[in-house]
Order: sequence, then C-alpha cells, then structure tokens
Amino acid sequence: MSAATTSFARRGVLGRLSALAAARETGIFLALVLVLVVTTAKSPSFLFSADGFRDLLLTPSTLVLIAVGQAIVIITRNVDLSVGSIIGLTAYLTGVLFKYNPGLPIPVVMLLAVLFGAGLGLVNGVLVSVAKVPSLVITLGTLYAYRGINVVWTGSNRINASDMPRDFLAIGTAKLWVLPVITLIAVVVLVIAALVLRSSRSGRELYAIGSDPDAAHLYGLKVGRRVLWAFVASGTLAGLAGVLYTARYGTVDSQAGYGLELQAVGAAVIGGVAIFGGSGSVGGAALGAVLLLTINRALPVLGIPDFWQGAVVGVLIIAAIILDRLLALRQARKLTVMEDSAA
Amino acid sequence: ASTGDSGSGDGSKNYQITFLPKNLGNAYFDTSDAGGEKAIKEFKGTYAEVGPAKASPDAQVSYINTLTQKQVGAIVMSANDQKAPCDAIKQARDAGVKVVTFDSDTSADCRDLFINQATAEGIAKVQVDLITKEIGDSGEIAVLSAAANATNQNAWIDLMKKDLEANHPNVKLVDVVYGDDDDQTSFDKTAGLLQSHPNLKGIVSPTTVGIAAAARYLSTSSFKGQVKLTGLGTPNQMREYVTDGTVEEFALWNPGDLGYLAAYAAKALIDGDITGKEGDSFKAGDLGEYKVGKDGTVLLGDPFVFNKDNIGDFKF
Amino acid sequence: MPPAAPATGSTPSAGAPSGAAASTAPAAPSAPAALELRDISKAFGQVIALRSGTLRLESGSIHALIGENGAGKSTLVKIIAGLYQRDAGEFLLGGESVDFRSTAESKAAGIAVIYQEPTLFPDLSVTENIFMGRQPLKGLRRIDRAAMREQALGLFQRLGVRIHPDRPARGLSIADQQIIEIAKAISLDARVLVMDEPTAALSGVEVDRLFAVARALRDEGRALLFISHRFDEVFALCDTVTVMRDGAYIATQPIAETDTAKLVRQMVGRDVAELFPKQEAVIGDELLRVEGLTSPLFADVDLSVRSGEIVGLAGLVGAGRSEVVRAVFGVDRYDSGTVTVEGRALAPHDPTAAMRAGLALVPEDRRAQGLVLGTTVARNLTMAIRSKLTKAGILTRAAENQAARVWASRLEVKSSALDAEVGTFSGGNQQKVVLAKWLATNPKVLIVDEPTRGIDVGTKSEVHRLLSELAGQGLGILMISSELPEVLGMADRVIVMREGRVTAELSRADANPESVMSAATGAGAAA
Amino acid sequence: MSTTASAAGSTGETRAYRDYGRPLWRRVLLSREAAVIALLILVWIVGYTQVPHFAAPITLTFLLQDMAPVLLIALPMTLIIITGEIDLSVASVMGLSSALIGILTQQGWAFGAAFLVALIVGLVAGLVNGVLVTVVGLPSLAVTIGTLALYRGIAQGLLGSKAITDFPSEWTSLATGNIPGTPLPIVTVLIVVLALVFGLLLHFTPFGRGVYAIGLSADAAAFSGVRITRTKIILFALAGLVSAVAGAYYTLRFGSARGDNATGLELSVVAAVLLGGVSIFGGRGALPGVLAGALLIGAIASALRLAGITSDVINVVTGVLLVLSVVIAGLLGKLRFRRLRIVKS
Ligand SMILES: Nc1ncnc2c1ncn2[C@@H]1O[C@H](COP(=O)(O)OP(=O)(O)OP(=O)(O)O)[C@@H](O)[C@H]1O
Ligand SMILES: Nc1ncnc2c1ncn2[C@@H]1O[C@H](COP(=O)(O)OP(=O)(O)OP(=O)(O)O)[C@@H](O)[C@H]1O
Ligand SMILES: [Mg+2]
Ligand SMILES: [Mg+2]
Repeated sequence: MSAATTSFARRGVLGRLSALAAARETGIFLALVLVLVVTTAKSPSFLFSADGFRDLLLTPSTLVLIAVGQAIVIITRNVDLSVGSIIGLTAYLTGVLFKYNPGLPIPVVMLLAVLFGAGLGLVNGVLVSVAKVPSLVITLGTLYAYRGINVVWTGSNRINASDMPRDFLAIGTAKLWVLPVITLIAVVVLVIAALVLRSSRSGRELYAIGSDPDAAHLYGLKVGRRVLWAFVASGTLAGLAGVLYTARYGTVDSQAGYGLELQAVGAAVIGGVAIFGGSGSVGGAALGAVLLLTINRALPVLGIPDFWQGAVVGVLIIAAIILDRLLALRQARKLTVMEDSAA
Repeated sequence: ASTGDSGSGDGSKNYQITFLPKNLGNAYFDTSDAGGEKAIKEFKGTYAEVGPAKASPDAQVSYINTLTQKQVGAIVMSANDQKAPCDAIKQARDAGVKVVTFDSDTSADCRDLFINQATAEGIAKVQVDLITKEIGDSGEIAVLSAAANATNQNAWIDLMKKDLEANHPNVKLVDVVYGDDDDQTSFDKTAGLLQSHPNLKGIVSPTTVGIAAAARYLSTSSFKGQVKLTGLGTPNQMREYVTDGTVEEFALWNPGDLGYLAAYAAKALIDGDITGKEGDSFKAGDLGEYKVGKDGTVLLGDPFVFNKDNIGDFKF
Repeated sequence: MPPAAPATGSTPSAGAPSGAAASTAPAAPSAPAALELRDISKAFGQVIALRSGTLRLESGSIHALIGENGAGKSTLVKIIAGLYQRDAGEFLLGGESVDFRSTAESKAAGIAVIYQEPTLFPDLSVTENIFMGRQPLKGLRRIDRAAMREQALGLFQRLGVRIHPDRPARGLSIADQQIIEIAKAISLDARVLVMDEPTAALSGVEVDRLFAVARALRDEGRALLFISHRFDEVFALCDTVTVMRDGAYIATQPIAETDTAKLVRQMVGRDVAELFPKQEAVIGDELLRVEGLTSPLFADVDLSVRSGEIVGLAGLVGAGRSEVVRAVFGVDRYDSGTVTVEGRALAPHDPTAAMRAGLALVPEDRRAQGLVLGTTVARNLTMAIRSKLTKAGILTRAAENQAARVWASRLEVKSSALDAEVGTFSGGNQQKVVLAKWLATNPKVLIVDEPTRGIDVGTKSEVHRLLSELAGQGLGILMISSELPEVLGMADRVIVMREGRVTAELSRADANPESVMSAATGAGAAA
Repeated sequence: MSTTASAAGSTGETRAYRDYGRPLWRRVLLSREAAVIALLILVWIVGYTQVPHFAAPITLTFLLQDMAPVLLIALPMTLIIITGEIDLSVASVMGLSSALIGILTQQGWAFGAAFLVALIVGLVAGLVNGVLVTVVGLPSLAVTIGTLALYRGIAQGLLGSKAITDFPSEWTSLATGNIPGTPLPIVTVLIVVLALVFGLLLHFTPFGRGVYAIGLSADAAAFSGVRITRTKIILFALAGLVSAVAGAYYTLRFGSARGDNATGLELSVVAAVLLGGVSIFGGRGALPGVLAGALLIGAIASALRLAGITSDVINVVTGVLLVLSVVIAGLLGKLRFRRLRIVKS
C-alpha cells in the first residue's frame, strides 16, 4: 500500500517535457508554425517584411480577445453567440462618443465602451443564470436583439476615420518596440485570463461547473454567480475588441463585427476547448484564433483562391474535434495502464 | 381593412418614390439618395428610403414586395443581384409601380429604366488609364473588388483586363480579391495582396468602400507611396489620403447627380412622358435633357477624375 | 398507503406524527446534540417528501437512518446540507438554530455530505475533485498543486486505494467514484459527516475499509449519519438507529436494543413474512446459451439459462457481470464468442434483435438506463413494445394507454394517472415500471441486473415473489446480485465471476456463502 | 395523490388508471405551443386591423414565400433538436445545392437532373454530419459549425464570383407562382405535405417515440432498443435533403444560383424552432408550435415593414421574443411550483 505514493510520483523534467509535447495546445502551435513555414517559403514577405510580421500579429488580435472570452464561457458549458453583436454596439458607441463629444479624453471613451460591453454581457449573464435558461437560446436572442438595436440606432449613419481623434486611431497601428499595441493588449488579457483559469480557485470552479453543473450545485459552488461573471468577462472582452476594432479600422457602420461569433466559437473549438465545457484553455483558444486567421491570409499566397477559404476552415474545425476525440481516447487508455501498473 | 393612403392617386400623379439602396449606412448611397430626395422635393413628391442592413442578394426582395403592396409610384434601387429581385420587380410593375435601377442594374428586361453612372467602358478605361500612368506603364497590379457577385464590378474588371491586354502589354493583372464592400474585409484583403505579391506596383479598387480601406492600410504601412492606388472613391472618404500622398488620383461620377437623375427618370415614367424605350427623352431638373439609350439605359456622363487640385471643391 | 397488517411498533398516522414522535424520541440529554432536527417538513409541489423529520446526532457516535424508498431520508440529508430549505421545523447545530441557504454554508459550518448521487466533475482530476473550492494556496492566491496532490495521496493511502491522483474522474467505476466522494468528505475534516447510501455500489472489501475509516472518525469524536438499506451493515457499524416511514419519524433506538425483524416492522408497518420466497419450478429446455464471450472487460464467459430456472450471477462489484449481460443483450460490443437463444445465434450489438429473440434486460442503473425520466409512465411502460402497438405504422396515445394500463395494473404500479412523470416516483415504484416494461415484451429470458438495489424491503419481497412466479411460468431468469442472501435464496444455480472470468458454477445445493465468496474473491483457489 | 386502493395480490384485473392527471383545458392551454399559436393569432389580428395593406391576401403570399425555406428546414431541425443535437450547416447545404444546380444547368444539364444531383449531394452532406456525430461521436454543435464553413466554402469555391441566372421559366414559376385561385404560393403544398410527414413521424410512430427518448435519456433509449445511431443519421440526412430542396426553391424563387445564397439562415431556423417551444436540451417540443413560431417571425416582419418600420427592427423583436419566451416559460414553471407548495402547506 505504501507503494501507492511512489508509483504515482510527480513527473520529473523529462516527464514535464513529454506532457508539454502531448498538450493539445502544442499541436495547434505546430500547425501554426507549419502554415507559417510553408507560406513564407513560398513568399518570404509573408513573414519577413515589416508589414507581414505586423499583420501576422495584428490581424488576429481582436479575434483572440473574443475567442478568450468565448473559451471562458464555453468552459462553463455555455456559449455566447452575441459577441459579434456586442462588438458592433461597442464599436459604434466608441465612434459616437468621439463624434459627438469631442472633448472626452480617449481613455474615458475607451473605458465607457468597454463598460458598455460588460453591461451587455451582464444582461446575457443575468438572463442565463437568474432565469436559468440555456445560453444558446438566450445569446441567440441577444445576437438578434443587440444587432437590431445597433441597426436602428445607427440607421444610415456611419462613423468615419475623420470623426475620431488621430491619437486614438494611432492605437490601431502603433507599435511598442516590434509589437503592435493591439497585440500587446490581447496578450496581456490572455495571460491574465490564463492565470485566473489555471491557478485561482474561482477559475477552477469554472471548469468544475462546466464539467457537471448539477454536481457543482450539489457541491455548493456558486454556479449562477460564476456563470454570470463568465458572461460579463465575455462581454467585456467583446467590448474591448469593439474599441480596438474601431481604432484599427477607423470606419464603423451597423454591421461591424457581423458573424464573428461563429469564428470565435470555431477558434475555441480548434484550440481544443470542448464544446460541452469542462476542458480546454484560453491559450488554446487564442492559438486557434491566430491559426484560423493566419490560414485565411496564407491561402491566397499559396495560390488557393479566396473562395475556398471557408472550406479549409471547415476542414480545420472538424479535424480539430476529431483530434480531440482521439486524444481523449488515448488518454483514457493510458490511465488504465498506469493504474494497473501502480496496483 | 386598409386605411386609405395618401397619394395613391386617381386624379393627381402618384409621386411616392422610394429609394432602395443595396444597404443602409453606405456613404455612397447616402449621397445618391440625398440627390434623389432633392429632386423629389423639387417636383413635390414624397421621398422615402428603405433598405436592408446588409447587402445580401435576397434581402431587397421583401422590401420590393412591401412597396408593391403599399402601391408606391416608383422604386429607385441599386440591385444587389442581377436576377434575384427580378420576380419581385415584375410583380411590382404588374401592379403599376415603376422601377428604376441605378448604380447596379438588374437584367434589362425586368426593370423600366437603368440610370448608368457611366458606361462600363468609360469606367474601366479611366481606371486603367490612371493606374498605368501612375506606375509607368509596366509591372504588376491587382484589383480589390466588392462582392464576388457584384454585376457592375465584374463587368468593369473584364473590360479592364481586355484594355490592359490590348493597350498595356507590360502591365500584368496578377490578382482579383473581394472585400465584400465591407470595410474590415477590404482592409485585410489589401494586407493580403501586398504579402502575396511582393512586386505589386499598383492596386485598383473600383468600389468606394474598398479604395478607402486600401488607402487607410497603405497610409500607415511601409508601402505608402510605393504601391499606387486608384479606383472609384468619394472625395470625403479620400480627402485625407489624397492630401497625405497615399493616393494621387481617383475617379467617380457624382453620386448625388446620379440619384437626382434617377428620381427625375422615375417621375417621367410616372407621368407617362417616357416608357423606357430607346429614343425617349425627358428633362431632369438642373441637369437638363436626357435621352434613353439602348436597353432602357440612361447615361449620366463621363467619370470625373479627382486629385489634389480639385478635391477641395467637392463635399460628398 | 394504509397499513395492510397491524403494526407492532408505534404507528403514528400521517396526520399527527409529532405527538407520536415525541413519545418515542429519546429523552433529551443535557449536553446539546451535534446536530438536531425537529419536526422538519418539506414538500415539492404536491409531493410531501417530509412530514416530520426528526433526528438527533451525538458526537462520537454513528447513527443509522433507515426507511423504505421514498421515506424521505435523502430529502432530510439535503436539508441538512442546505441544498433544500425546510418548510417548517427546527434545525439545531451544536444547540444553536441554523438556517442554511446553500451547501456552501453547511460546509462552512462543519457538515460534510456524501450524496446518494455521485457529484464528481468528470473532466477534472480526482485531486481537484477532492479539493474543489478549498485548494491549498501559495503566494498571490495561486493554487499550490504540489501540496494538493500530496494531500490527495495521503487520503488515498488512508483509505487504502490506488487511484492515480492526476487522472480525470471520467471513467472511474461507480465504486471508485464513491471512494472519491468519501475522500472528499473526510478531507473536509467536518464535525458532522452524513453518508447517504455510500455502500450501495461498494464491494465487501471496500465496505470494510470504509467502516474502518468511519469508526476512526467516530473515535475522534465526530458525529456520523449513515443511511443504508442493508441491515447487516447497520448492525455492524452503527450505535443508534432511527427509522422513518412515509416522510415521518417513527422511532430511534440503540442498536443493541433492536433486531432486524423489529426494524422491518417499523419500516413497513407490518410483518414481512419471507424475503426470498423462491418456489419450485419445472426446469425445462435451455433458452439462452453464451459461449466464449470475450471483450476487454471479460473473457471466455460461458453460461446458460433454462426455462423455469433462476440463474444467479454473483461476484464482487467490478467483476464484470453487468458488462457481460450488456454484451449479451447487445448494448455493448464484444470481440468474440456467441450468444444463442433457443438454439439460434443472435446478431451481436443489436438490442432490437435481442428483444425480438426474446431477451429482456432490466439494467442496473434504473434512473439512467431503465427509465426515460422526464416522460410519462405510459410512454415508459410501452417503450420496448412501441413497434408492436402500431396500426399501419401509426402509433397512437390511445393504444399506448391501453397497453400501459394492463401492465401498470399487473405490477401494481402506484400512480393515479398514466401521464404522470416517472421521475417523481419512488425507487421501488420505478423498478416496477421497468419490470413491467420488459415483461410487456413477453420475453423468454429475463435478465435482471441488481433488481433490488436501493429498494426497500417491502418492494423487494414483491420483486422476489414476481421473479419466482415468472420462473414458474416457464421464463428463464438470469439475475445479477451483489447481495449474497438474495442470490442464495433465489437462485437454482449460481455462476460466480471474478475479474471478468467465470470462476465457479454451483448448484443450489452447493451454493453457500463460503463457496460463493471464495470463488468471488479467489481465496483458496489458485489465482 | 393516488387514492387507488392497493389491492394486493391477484394480477390480471385492470386497475383504474386515469389517462391524464390534469384536465384537458389545462394541458392544452398551458402548453408552450398554445402560447405561440395565440401570439401568432394576436399579431395577425393586430396586423389585420391596424396595419394598412396587411389585410390583403398578398401579404400571406409574400409571407409564405419569404418563410418557406425556414418552414421547410425547421421540420427536420425540430426532430434533430429534440434528440438533443443541432445542425447549423443547413443554410450552407442550401448554398451548396444552389451552386450545384447553377453549375450543372449551365453545363447543359436538364434542370430536373441538376435538381436530383443537388438532392443527392444534400443527402450526403447530411449523412456526413450524421456519421461524424454518431459513429465518430463528436458534438453536433462543433461538427456543424465546421461543416457550416466547409459546405459554404465548397459552394463558393465551385461557383467563384459567378451568379448563374438562366433557369427555365416552367421551373421558376413553380417557385414564384400561386396555387390557382388562391393567394397561396405553390410551395405551400410542399410545406403542408412535409409538415404532415414529419408530424406523423414525430408524433405518431415508434420512430418518433425513439426521437423523444434519445433526447431525454440516450442511455435509457439504447437499453430499450432505440437505434440511436441510425435514428440520428436518418435525421441529419433528412435535414440535408430538405435543405437541398430549400436551396433549390431559393434558387428558383430568385432565379439566381450563388454560392452565398441563404447565408445566415440557419440561425433563423433555430430561432423559429426554439420559439416554437422545443427545448434546446432535447426531449421536449412539438411540430405545431414550431410552424407557428416560424409564421410568427414572418408575420411580425411583414407587419413591421408594412407599417413603415424598417424591418431590421424585426431582429430586435425576434431576439426579444426568443429570450422572453424561454424566460417566461422558466419563471412560470417556478411560479407554479411555488403556488402548489403554498396550497399544500
Ligand atoms: N426534487 C423533488 N421533487 C419532487 N419530489 C421529490 C423530490 N425529491 C424527492 N421527492 C419525493 O420525495 C419523497 C422522498 O424522497 P427521498 O429521496 O427523500 O427518499 P429516500 O428515503 O431517500 O429514498 P431512497 O431509499 O430511494 O433513496 C419521494 O416520494 C420522492 O419521489
Ligand atoms: N466507464 C468505465 N470505463 C472503464 N472501465 C469501466 C467502466 N465501468 C466499469 N469499468 C470497469 O469494468 C469492470 C466491471 O465493472 P462493473 O462495476 O460494472 O462490474 P459488475 O460486476 O457488473 O458490478 P456490479 O455488481 O456493479 O454490477 C471493472 O473493472 C470496472 O472498473
Ligand atoms: Mg435516498
Ligand atoms: Mg455492474
């Protein structure tokens, strides 16, 4: 019986390395590297021109933000289909605030827009957790409602680059050393989210809730409150993405962010976040977002016409979930073997 | 029990004219529809504008249906698809509603009149002329278009290809990409173009959304001034980039005039002055006299080239 | 449910339980109890789950709570846990009145609960499962994984089990899941530990280990509440026993002052004459034959069942018995071997074919496998015969109700309307629905997997009488049971499995506790 | 509670079990379907009396034409959602069907033959979804987000920037014409026939019982001999097939085959199904509610458009209705629970 302790001894350095190699995220990272290598071999400027490198980092940044938010929500066995619409509303709010209140300092406007996103997320969260209604239905509803409100509010209006301060638009392209500022923001958000989800009690509770909500309730976890906060987080990140969207693209009409929700879910799924909650990481989701958009940009370089991009993305998503399934089966088998040998 | 509607007139003419742009929130259509409104005010009609939020091919159909039911005098629309709205338009015309297309046409047999902003040849030629002049008549160029299915875009691109082959053997059109008249997509597609084609010397974007997005990308990138950009744009959107040197020259007709002309054409149809057959002529307010050409088409005029020197004169 | 026979114990009527309870409750000692419930009531809609829940747990003592299915035991537990809020009554903890709004509050007050349903998070490691919400922390309030893992290993060692601390809870056997629940409760270091049927899925060895831990905790001065349907366990472990019936408190007595017969009387309100009334039946032709059945979970399983015969399939939990019958019935795949029914080979992995051939399987997990919870009694009763009820391919509600009425009455299912949801039924009543559903298919061979697990003595003997009658009518019955008395009492022949293999086949005469257990544990035999 | 005497012992005699625990009016009037149908009638009455031109029969024509693809696809989607799965790829299958019909007719195929090929491809697309979900065992939400991109990508890849617009008028008139003498478009016949077929299948066959059982408890269904894999594959294949039909209808109605036809329609279908009272968790819902849900969305949209309100407001209305319908249903459930408890105690 004393053998139990030793046979399940902690992994050494080698063990950790092999665990890293087996991690789901590593696979996506390698796929990303592969895409980069192949594409750059074909056209060196894909990576090695100043703009190529910048766009590699810059293009996926907004998607990374909402993919991280989406991952947090999906981990709790929910889904937030309204993020695209939240981006639309917060982007427009950003523009409107600048256009009609030229005196407002830039950080205040940004903060207000992010808070607005958080508020929209809060609405989702309250409906889901207080009314105890499935999130797919609720956020499908708010996807429509938020976008509809946006269209009504915007009308045929439109925010142009000239309506906004140059300093704000500069955020869209500014760099800190070699890193675009927007990318830096995305990375900081990602690191914080990853730390919280991995190493804080409340972060782990999100996994527990997603793994089995009924058990979590019996266990005494504050399921409603945690789920609520997950939606607020998703809304906040979508709000931030909306602000950065405005800074980067300079023009906002009523369709900003349209259809991004499925891309965000797709990115999370490609990144190994299980659609039924309980497993996956925000890092994986972020990598999924980068891979998705990098492939999008790589295809034309590789000579595949624009039109086939959707098909490639589809294959990628399906391949990713099949891979997850295979990995899960393998892990189950390995564990049985381990326990047998320990016994 | 429908309540009686004003103007669905027995005695007086039914001057209820509704503009149906490809989508709302598009600066180009804001300008053209404003031109239409101005014309309609002049002849004391009722102006309205409805439209979908997103420019999808089927989205205009239910609007046409509704306008048919409401018995408006005329619909003035820019079609999202050459064929998709035709059946609805036919129903509208059967119900006595006149249908004028502008900017982007449907099949000639389904509408009454098409107000052509410029001939396709003229538009293709002015853009080819501008870009070949700017890049010194040799090297690689690419096209950033709107939706892959946009009728007018594709017609122009075909003509440009022919013109290039015939008259500019050293200029090679290496790629056509589609920004879907979406700002973000166009922006990203520009970035993609520059990477896929390191030797690219020029981009032509025959769409106002595309050229503005491309100009914005170029203006903050290292390609500014290196890669030439021209196409069809509006002065308001392009002013900044012409001033900072990203773009030297671009072309467009005056969309306000286009809407203005379309509204008068609709009035002429309602009045019964014209029926849309070749040779009909009508008076379009300040713009003067216009003649209906082949296939029920009315031509606005030649495209206008904007540059640093004249852009200050335009406010749309 | 009016009592059918005169009761010997106190028989409080449902209307006035409190007075009766007071008369039989032990005199209040001077020191406050660790936990005390007085006249707790709780209703769910129209269902009154609890009328007068009364219970007094002393520190340093193990208290048993017994009662028929639906007596309200689990409801009482969930009120203690703060999962449900009582409608009326008093709840004292250490002499002070408490009012838990959530399970977190009861946990904070030092109450650990093992629920009847496992509450694990399948995607998380077993270590995280044990420490969820109170993981050891290091700097910056980060979780200290190393420390957490060490503590988990310590707990496993104390419980004497080998489970990899990093493995996810998904795929754990029911027994292992229960062990994790126990580890979780122990790690809480609570003053009061409540266990709702923790042994239902455990084997003898595991039960012994659990008991050792429970006694150690008692000796440390904690109060334990133990719920079980197994009297032997109650007598082996507990100091005091409280009986409930119909949501009401019946009696509390020291374990030494009572016996099984008395407890049964108190539970059902009448004498239960015979628990295992197997009648003689004519053993006829062979109906089911399984040869060389092999899968990753079992190997070379041979068995046969004849008409009129009850074959007991005995073994420890985890021996793979359920897996064998699931494969036989076609729910699971198997790698090799044959299943023949009345001489005809059965297509593998096709329950429909098995049903057509005359097999019926009453699975071990009633709520998840036996019944479609969330739909009506009628739909459940006719689920397996729905194709036979059609006219020209069309199935109507009238046809369903017609058939359901017949079978519900034949098994005396307690329900007033046919569109009542089975999820609201008590365990025994649910088991009757499952049995009826399968008898409706008019099977030749009835396979029952733990047919009386977790159901009360009254219903239990009804089930036994039914099985016996069916055998008498010429059915072949294959009965998996982990309860030795049940196997020995009911079976004409006993097949014993261990670690996926058949280790013995014993005639009724040869089957006794020693012979079955030695074949099941491998003791005495060359392993 | 039960007052039936527990006559212990003799089997054989039939006990008195009532068919229903609640009176008819409560079962019917308190159901989700009844609420949706009532709302539909209400909208119709308001439209009829308050909105100019709404009373015209042509409103119904346009409404049915607009909603036909949603109504058609909602039928198999209802069954799929009742099994606890979902199919988000339906609109992409429509696009694929449209693109194929376009390409093939352009290459000189007869329309009928091209239509048949589109149907087969739709069926295969559905089968692929079904196999990935059942045999490979992947979650349908993720799978069909993948095939949503994949099928749409193939459609756009095949057709590129082209829009093919020449279709024989005898076919297009099928999609645009009315049943002679009525304001009902011809496609109504297809909708009614398929609605009857799917209604029978779901509510009056053993297969339908299996569909509900799978959604409520897949395990218990498997143990009762419900062929889960087969059932789900059939349903996904049917969804593919019906989507292909809807794609053909769409192509003919607009006379235009394009790769991007019907983009985003999947969400409208799901919204209609959920609004109609089907539980996203499976096991609950009925077809009449779904049909009413789809018609409700259509009726509100046309009333708004006729009232001169930009029909994008319909998005707000659809969204809010969807949210309200589930929230109110949830709250009502809680309330009923509480009331019963008060009565008892
Ligand atoms: N959430 C609930 N909703 C409705 N009725 C319930 C609920 N929980 C329990 N009941 C009912 O309350 C009664 C008591 O149930 P409880 O689970 O407490 O019994 P038990 O004594 O634990 O039985 P078992 O021995 O089968 O575990 C039963 O009739 C049961 O159907
Ligand atoms: N989901 C699972 N995944 C992997 N192994 C499992 C799973 N379920 C059971 N097992 C293993 O299969 C074997 C048989 O399990 P099971 O508990 O069903 O046996 P049994 O003899 O049928 O017991 P019972 O008395 O509960 O019917 C055990 O080794 C168990 O660990
Ligand atoms: Mg219980
Ligand atoms: Mg078992």
